Amino acid sequence: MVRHQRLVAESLTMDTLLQQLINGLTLGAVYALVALGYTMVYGIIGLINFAHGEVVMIGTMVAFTVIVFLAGSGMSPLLILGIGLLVSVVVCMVLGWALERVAYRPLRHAPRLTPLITAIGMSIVLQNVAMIIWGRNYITFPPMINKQIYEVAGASFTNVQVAIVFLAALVMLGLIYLVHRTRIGMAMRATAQNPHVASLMGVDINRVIAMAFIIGSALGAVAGCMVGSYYEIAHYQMGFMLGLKAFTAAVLGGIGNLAGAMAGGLLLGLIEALGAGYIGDLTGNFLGSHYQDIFAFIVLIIVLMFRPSGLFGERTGDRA
Amino acid sequence: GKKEEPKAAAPAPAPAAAAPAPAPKPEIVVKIGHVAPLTGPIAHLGKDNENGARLAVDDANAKKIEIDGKVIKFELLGEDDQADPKTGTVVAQKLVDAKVAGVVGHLNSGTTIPASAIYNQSGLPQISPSATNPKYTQQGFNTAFRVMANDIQQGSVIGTYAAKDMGAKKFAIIDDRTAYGQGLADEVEKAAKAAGATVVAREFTNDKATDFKAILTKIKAKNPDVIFLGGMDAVGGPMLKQIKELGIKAKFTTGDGGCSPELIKLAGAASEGVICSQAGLPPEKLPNGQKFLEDFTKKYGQIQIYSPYSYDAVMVLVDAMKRANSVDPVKYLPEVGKTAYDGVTGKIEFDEKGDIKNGAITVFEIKDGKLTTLKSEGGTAAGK
Amino acid sequence: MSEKPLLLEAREVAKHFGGVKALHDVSLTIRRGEIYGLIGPNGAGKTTFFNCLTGLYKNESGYFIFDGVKLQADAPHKAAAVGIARTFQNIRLFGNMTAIENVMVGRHLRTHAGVFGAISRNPATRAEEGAIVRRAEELLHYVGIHERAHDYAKHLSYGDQRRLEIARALATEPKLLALDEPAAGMNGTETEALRVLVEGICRDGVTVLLIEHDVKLVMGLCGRVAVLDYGEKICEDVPAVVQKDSRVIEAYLGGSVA
Amino acid sequence: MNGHLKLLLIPGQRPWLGFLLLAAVLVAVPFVAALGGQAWVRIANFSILYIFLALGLNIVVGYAGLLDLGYVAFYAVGAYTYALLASPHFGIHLPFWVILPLGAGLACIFGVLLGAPTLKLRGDYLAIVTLGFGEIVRIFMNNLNAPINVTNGAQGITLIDPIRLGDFSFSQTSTLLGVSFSGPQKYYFLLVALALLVIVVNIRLQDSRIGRAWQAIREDEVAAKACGINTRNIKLLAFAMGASFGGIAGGVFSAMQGFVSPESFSLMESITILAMVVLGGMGHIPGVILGAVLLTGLPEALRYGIEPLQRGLFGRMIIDPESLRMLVFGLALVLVMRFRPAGLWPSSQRRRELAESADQP
Amino acid sequence: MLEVNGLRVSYGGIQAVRGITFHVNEGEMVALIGANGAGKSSTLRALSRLLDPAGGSVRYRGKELLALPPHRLVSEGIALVPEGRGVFPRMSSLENLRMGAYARNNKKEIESDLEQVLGHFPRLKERAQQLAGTLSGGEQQMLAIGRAMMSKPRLLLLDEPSMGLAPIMVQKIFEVICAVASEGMTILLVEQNAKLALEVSQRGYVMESGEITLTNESKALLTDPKVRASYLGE
Ligand SMILES: Nc1ncnc2c1ncn2[C@@H]1O[C@H](COP(=O)(O)OP(=O)(O)OP(=O)(O)O)[C@@H](O)[C@H]1O
Ligand SMILES: Nc1ncnc2c1ncn2[C@@H]1O[C@H](COP(=O)(O)OP(=O)(O)OP(=O)(O)O)[C@@H](O)[C@H]1O
Ligand SMILES: CC(C)C[C@H](N)C(=O)O
Ligand SMILES: [Mg+2]
Ligand SMILES: [Mg+2]
Repeated sequence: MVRHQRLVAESLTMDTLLQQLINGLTLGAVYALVALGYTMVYGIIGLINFAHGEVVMIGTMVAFTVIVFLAGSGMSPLLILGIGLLVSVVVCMVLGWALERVAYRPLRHAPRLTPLITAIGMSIVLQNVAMIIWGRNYITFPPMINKQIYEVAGASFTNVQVAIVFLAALVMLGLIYLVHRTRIGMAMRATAQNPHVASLMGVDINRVIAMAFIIGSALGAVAGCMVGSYYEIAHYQMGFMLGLKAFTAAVLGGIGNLAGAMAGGLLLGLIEALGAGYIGDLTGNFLGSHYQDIFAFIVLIIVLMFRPSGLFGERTGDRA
Repeated sequence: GKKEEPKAAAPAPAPAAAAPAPAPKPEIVVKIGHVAPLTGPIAHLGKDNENGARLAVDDANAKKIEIDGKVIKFELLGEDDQADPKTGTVVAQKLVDAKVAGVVGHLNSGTTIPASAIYNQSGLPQISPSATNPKYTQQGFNTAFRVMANDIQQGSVIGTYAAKDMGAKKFAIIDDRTAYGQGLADEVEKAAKAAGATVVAREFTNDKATDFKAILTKIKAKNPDVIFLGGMDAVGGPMLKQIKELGIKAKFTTGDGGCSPELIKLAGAASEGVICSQAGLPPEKLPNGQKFLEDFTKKYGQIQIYSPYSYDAVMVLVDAMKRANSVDPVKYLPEVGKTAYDGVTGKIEFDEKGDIKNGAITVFEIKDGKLTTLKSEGGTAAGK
Repeated sequence: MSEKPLLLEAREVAKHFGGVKALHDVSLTIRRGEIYGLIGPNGAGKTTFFNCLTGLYKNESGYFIFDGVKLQADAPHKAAAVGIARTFQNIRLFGNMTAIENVMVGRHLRTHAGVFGAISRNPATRAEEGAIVRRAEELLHYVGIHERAHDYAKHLSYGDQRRLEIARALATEPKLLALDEPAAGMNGTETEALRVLVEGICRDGVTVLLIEHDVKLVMGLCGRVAVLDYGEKICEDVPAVVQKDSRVIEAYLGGSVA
Repeated sequence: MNGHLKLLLIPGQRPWLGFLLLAAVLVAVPFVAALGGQAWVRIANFSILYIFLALGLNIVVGYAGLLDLGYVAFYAVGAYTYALLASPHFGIHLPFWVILPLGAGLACIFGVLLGAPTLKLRGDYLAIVTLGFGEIVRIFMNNLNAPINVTNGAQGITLIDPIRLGDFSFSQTSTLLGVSFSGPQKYYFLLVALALLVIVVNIRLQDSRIGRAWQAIREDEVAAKACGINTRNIKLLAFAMGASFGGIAGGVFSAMQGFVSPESFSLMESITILAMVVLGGMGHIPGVILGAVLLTGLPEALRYGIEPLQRGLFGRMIIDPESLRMLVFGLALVLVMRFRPAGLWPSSQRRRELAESADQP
Repeated sequence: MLEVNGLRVSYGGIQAVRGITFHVNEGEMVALIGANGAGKSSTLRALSRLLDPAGGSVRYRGKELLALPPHRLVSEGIALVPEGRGVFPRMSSLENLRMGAYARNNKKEIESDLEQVLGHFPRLKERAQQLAGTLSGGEQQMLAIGRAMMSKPRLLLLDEPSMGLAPIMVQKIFEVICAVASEGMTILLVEQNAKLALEVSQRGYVMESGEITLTNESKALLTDPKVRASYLGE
């Protein structure tokens, strides 16, 4: 009993809490970046693009390949990273465009679940293509960046983490600007709500939908590069879990809502970190970190019970 | 005609094998089945196993082994069970249908166990190179064997090593909630406690995770002397890096799943000083070990983890056939139980359940990016 | 007229959407057997009143007394159960079901077969199913679209869809039938046919609450009319009086009465 | 074709001949399959098990229109119920005719429990929550080995009793009337019987008051409510019905495999079952059956076919057969949906809906 | 300005429009009336490329319209107020109006047009920030008309603009329609309120079961006994 209390006290110290918050924030930012891509596509055609996780994976793989290729070239590491990111963004944009063109566009008028199955099919295809190209083994990121470790109040974090959080915020703000303040953004929203009427207004809906896929995939590539440089590991199946988490995050925030995706991602990251970090002690080790994924889902369920369309849920605009 | 009547009818449906004396055929084909996941998250391990078995088959063929007066050409029938228990039984049946003489596999306990019932019914010897769940050999099947130490055997060695030899008093134990990680970690916990150490943290992750900072932070607060991971190298690699980033000082230990060159590749510099265990003896101590290493690397690249064991598993089957002077499962199965074979992983003998007898466990330390032998426990003759 | 017993009494019903006062303490009474009109400019709160009455929205204050009992209309199916049926301003049929199936769904409330009945197809279930079909056919006849019984609802023309909605509503055996702009999108001739139908429904003992912008129809059909404007009842009387009310003319009718 | 199957399966209709034919085919399958090896009998068995599961899910997704990505949870509940009550794990060995209904009942309760908080959710929100429930159940199965060992965690439960009637055990080969039946062949007949049951239930539910209510909810929930349908109860009913089928399927799976572990109940399994429903033709029983058979059979057929195919095309193996196998599988999903968006064998109604929505504003 | 020749529309197997031919002259207001299901909306949908007609040709200012992708129509000066309004439900009223001007570039002009439209419909000004999906039926109708006007069309296709509007609003809307018509906008008007439609238009066509059965000056149609019996409810 006494020992138990002492253990609780140990894990409740400020620096541990701070560390867990940092952990959660970074993880959350990663989820958020992937979730933004999900939401982008969902927002416009209401499709849960299950293949988005695979786009992220391809993004990571391409970046790794380019970076490994250039690693010996004597260029400055930052330049190499930049090129890696760029190539991966371009490849993913093309991939996103192709996905939309080949797999989803023909299904615009199909029953709701049809594109969902296509998405699952595409996800299997992409995984196996990646397996054929990059092999079954785990791939490591060449140590390009000098990981700087900073210590603040007993908690530590790296420059990569800072970059991830910063980038996620930047990307989200950029997207919100794009969607809510620009002409193409307005066209996207209009297309999402009523594509036929949108085309009456002069919106080329094919172009707009393709754009959403391309932007979403570019985001996927950025996310992939971030994930890659943070964890320094890649595998052809990495996209699935990541995609699932991001999808959860997107729904938590209110799928289709950009700020929601961001909030959902961060929240999910924090829940996981704090859940894994504290639930064990709080429940006298009755529940432990093995229930980490459950916390996320339970929070999700509770949130949705009270806000059926997520935290930032799209205002519905439905009425009888 | 009716098909399969296991056991009783076994002599008849092994035509490839039987076809007694008269025809002085120079060569007959004997199929050996191999099953592992070749797709899915641990496909890299599956392929590794298959490559090990393939190398063994090639080596055996090169020796032009003669059994019952005929030159035997071995053929490997590789199947993919996707690490899915259901698929595992289907491919097991497929191998039975194909009249293989024996099976090496499966890789995971989750598929090995349900499949073992099918092999058992057909009287086919099955040797798993990597399934370590103790239950596999506890089902009472006379057909089930493994050339790898089970979780209990290995867990107690590495746990005791950490507590005694490394002098760790406070343990943090993490497992990946797979059958393997969970089983091994539980055994380590037992061994550590038995050796008088305390477990200050018991944390969990999953085999697809890449972010361990939350549990590591928690562990850091408990200030353990050693962290044990029951899990695979793909989990261990990133985990080690994160341990470093968080400034945790504890020593890192793990079992065979993480005791691989792959871990060194994935963790880079962070893998320095890791202590880990493998079943069997270190290759350099074994006459054939080094050669296997070279041959394998030349042909298939780096070893992942279990290919030496699948190599041995094939060789054990071949050896039993030789001794029985028959490729008929009914005839040579009893000989498998009596195996005493010097493999690339050490001396292989089976106990009455089919587990490796007094299987050696070797403890390694990663030094200068290489697995360096610290100590071997158990193991008979060949090693010591 | 006033001897007829009360069927519905709305007391100070209020409903807000953010800053918008869609209904502001609206009270009105409807008597058994009458056709009661509810009119008012666009956005006055008429549909909102329907939605509160039928439990689709929850009113913030006020309440309804229906047939002597206070409505616990927190769920639409309960409102339907006590005998309030409605149609929708934007037609809401089950588009991919046939006309007769739509009406059969309306019978759900008054029938009972459950899972075990469905699976076992026992005589009671079969009898009930037969009765459902027969009643649905009758109702399609009644509203005059029986030839289209086996067409998908979404293939019916606008006017027929409106009729089908009425038939579906009648299938729930309502005491009060609430119609939200049934004549919208109908031309003069079709509206006339609708008038005959609604009169018939009323004659057969169902009280009707009617929202309509076709003034001629409202004035011709309704015994009494209430006028809403900006969520408030500004007038309630017989049509002849309402038509002359200056506030009504200003807010709703405008210069020329159609 | 569609009509045919219906005629065949609805008792009270005339064509006995067709009935007999179908029966003959059904009886012949395990023996014909056995010619290709017992593995094919096992594949046939899994196909039927998936028909069972897919038809159960069809009630939820196809009839009531509720997108459920966690269906595997009920399958798991059934499987574990059987495993725990008929294995050395607790040393309990109840007979199957006690456990299967128990498993169905338990799964049914789970269905209601899981369904209840999700009722207000629309479409994809429902999907993610059910997905979450599926994962929660799996995670619990995976972790309930401590503090009290209930499920034996990831190690799973071994030595589960086969289905046994007296001393007639389903797991062994035995000879009946001069014909020898292998274990899988016996399970085949059991599964067929169960599948026929679920087919009849499906058909009868579809054409009933309840079935209409489900369809109404699917079409327009608000209007359905206004028609007096208690949408909450009706939805829960769909969950409960679907779940109990999942529960039975789980029990049979347990018995057939003799081993269960949580990895059999992953999210991918739910997705596969959903894919069967959609790919076959949602809401249409023959379509769903076709979908289940195809998606179980295709990967296995590819296992046999991909290598010869590749050799035939290129003269040698260019790509690992197993990478290609899954690749082809994924492509097949995409292509089927591309060219048959309403599924391979949709009901005539759905095909029509689709044809129209294509040119509708 | 608009010449329609042998236009056909079918849904699945059902023929909704069976080869109709008509025209609209520059600056003219033409009414298209007919019973429910006659095919009026289908005609407008085909003209505005919301659906692909099964056959026929549509020439607009000398160009073949059917060859253009739908989103180019608006820059050609064609706007539609669709049946059922088709507002963007999750955009505010204001955003809906701005969407109307999507294809235009001159910001200043757009702003002044916006003021003008809001001036016509003060109700929309009150509801400017409300999501269009939650507007009342009549409010949505005003929004749809306002939105079409925001594109500054040369040819305005109106599908039952009076549906669901209070009498006072019907008056108002027809005043607006007449006003823009007098400024030179060409209008094709589909209306159930046949009397009103014929009163404000110059010419009219009567549609029955997918075919045009009658055409004349509107005034003449108003007095046509057949029209009176079938469409005016007399
Ligand atoms: N869900 C909602 N959210 C926000 N505002 C709403 C909502 N529903 C209705 N309103 C507002 O409430 C007011 C009343 O709407 P209601 O639909 O009741 O009008 P109505 O009298 O039926 O008008 P109409 O004749 O045009 O159909 C309108 O201004 C409308 O914008
Ligand atoms: N999406 C559709 N699918 C199938 N049939 C349709 C569809 N839309 C319209 N129809 C059919 O086409 C015919 C013409 O319909 P349309 O909507 O053009 O008539 P309308 O003249 O506009 O009638 P209303 O005055 O009721 O609006 C009708 O018979 C209708 O049932
Ligand atoms: C590859 C490993 C995870 C296999 C493990 N040893 C098992 O028993 O399942
Ligand atoms: Mg209204
Ligand atoms: Mg119309």
